[in-house]
Amino acid sequence: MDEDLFAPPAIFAPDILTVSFDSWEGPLDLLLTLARGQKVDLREISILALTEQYLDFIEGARQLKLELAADYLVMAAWLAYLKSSLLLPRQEQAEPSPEELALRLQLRLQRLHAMREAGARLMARDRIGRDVFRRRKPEGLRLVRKAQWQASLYDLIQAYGQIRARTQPVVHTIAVRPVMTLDEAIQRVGALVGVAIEWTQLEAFLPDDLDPPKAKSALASSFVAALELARQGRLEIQQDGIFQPIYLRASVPGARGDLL
Amino acid sequence: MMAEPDDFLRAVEAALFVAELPMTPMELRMHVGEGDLDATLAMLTEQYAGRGINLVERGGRWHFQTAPDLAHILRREKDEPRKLSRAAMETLAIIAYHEPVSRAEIEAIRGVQVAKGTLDVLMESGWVRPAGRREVPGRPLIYATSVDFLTHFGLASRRDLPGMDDLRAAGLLDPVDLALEGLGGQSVLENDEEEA
Amino acid sequence: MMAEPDDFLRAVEAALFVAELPMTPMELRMHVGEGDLDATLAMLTEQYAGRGINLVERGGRWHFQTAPDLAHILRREKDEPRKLSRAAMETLAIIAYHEPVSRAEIEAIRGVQVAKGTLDVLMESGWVRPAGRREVPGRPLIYATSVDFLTHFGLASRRDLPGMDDLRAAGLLDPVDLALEGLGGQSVLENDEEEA
Repeated sequence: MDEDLFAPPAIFAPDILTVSFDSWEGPLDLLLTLARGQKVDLREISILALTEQYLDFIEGARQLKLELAADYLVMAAWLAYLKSSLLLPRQEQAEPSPEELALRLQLRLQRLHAMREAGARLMARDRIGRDVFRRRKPEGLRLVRKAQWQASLYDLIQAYGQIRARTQPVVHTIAVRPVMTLDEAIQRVGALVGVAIEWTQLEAFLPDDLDPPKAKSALASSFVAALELARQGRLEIQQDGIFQPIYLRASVPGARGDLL
Repeated sequence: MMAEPDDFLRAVEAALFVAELPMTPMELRMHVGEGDLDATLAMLTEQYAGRGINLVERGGRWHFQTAPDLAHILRREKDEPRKLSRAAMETLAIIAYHEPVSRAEIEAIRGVQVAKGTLDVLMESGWVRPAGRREVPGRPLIYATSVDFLTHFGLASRRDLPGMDDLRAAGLLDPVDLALEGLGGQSVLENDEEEA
Repeated sequence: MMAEPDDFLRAVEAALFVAELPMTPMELRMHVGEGDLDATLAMLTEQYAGRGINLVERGGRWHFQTAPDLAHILRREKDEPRKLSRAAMETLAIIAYHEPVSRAEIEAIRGVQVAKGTLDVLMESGWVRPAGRREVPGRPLIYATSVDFLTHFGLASRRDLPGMDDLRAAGLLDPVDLALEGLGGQSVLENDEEEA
């Protein structure tokens, strides 16, 4: 079966042109088929004779109004040119010489033919599944992979930390912020201002050594306490301008209002 | 091998070699045609005796098989380093910190179910061992770590496991609210006391 | 068979027998361990020569297969491998004898374009593989045959391709341009003149 694959189609003689051009894979294939019809070694092939054969063949096909692919016609035109060049006196030949063009064609045909034969010989070899057989159900060699588990102590404790981080119920505790309440401030400022005859800056009434957050709270509370004590008439407040220091002193009975 | 096996023997040999299933002499004959099948099977059996492949008959069917003593080469074990999955790592950590624990207890701590395969992997690793049953309804299996566990992780005893304070210092408890510290530390401590 | 095959030979024999794919000596060694593998493979090849089963090397890999002359008794209808088109056969031959080769080079030899499906079929069969790109403008893909190709067609190596040496010696594997240089522009007209 494989041996027959590359035999020329039985219908290549121009006088029995009932051929479909589907039989060939392009002009080179057709040329090779025709060349093999010359029944000589491809190295001995007559390119001139081959050209005649091809042109006759194409002409015959055209008379039969067969649909010809363009590349067959291009090849025909090229071969017609080659033929006329080959027949011209040698000095009138152009470059590349028609001899070289003919030789090229011959070499191409030889190469295609060689590969075609090689393909056929390859196909005819003892092929697995057709001529020679391997076991149909081999048991197979098994490589059992035994896991060598790897984990570091860090992996372990990190995993534990993540579990705890993930699963413990989240409890929100509102921290007790360090503040001085208004009552505290009233008591403190009230007590201290009693001894302050002279104008004294508000900050002096604050306790020493407070954290900055508590100091702020104490300042605010003491200021509000001072306002409250002033309303009660227990102290007086003085400030020279906006954002200037605030001064307090115990109220002097009878002098109320003179200073404001 | 013996000189000049005849074509009938060669055919029987090849037919048995490619066969998908052990073959009865009748099935063989459909392939190999006429010949003294019994004598040929006997001769092949003898020729292959002592080789890596033997011809054997089982219940009237013939087939080639590898010699029984070579089973080990057909199944070769290879150590392959593998990392524990996250689930396995967590489960192992819980067992290590709380042992002995039942699967239900592990799940309660993890907050996620523990697949059976996870405990299997840990037991296969040799780091976890069953440690009896808890005397509660259902008598669940309880798990503990093994000596291999201590060896692998380079611990002299479970007491060397970092406590909650250490974990927190290492940032391993982030991003948990600080208020949790009491709870976490406490539960670990309880365990350690139990063990002691 | 020969008396007392040693255990290493028996192991190699058994491993090759059960293997699903042809094996390289390196793969074999993973299963059979230490021993003179080359000598053993040579000895097994010799022991099985002429039998119904043969040990063969294809592209550096070894496998047992049935003897070619027994094909008729072993072939089943469904075994018939897919038939390649003429174009595919030619293309495969061109790749095998010229590899690595680009599509344009295949087309230059065949005188027609390589149909889209042709290379696909050959690659799907596992016989042809892309083998990088040629470092010329356009960097075309180049193709080569695979180890499976050698295995399927019973070739120990590409050197065993039928007629390889003759084709090379005749310059039939050289491109036309190169061959032309070699011929030094020798005329073919001589032939025609003779004939006229």
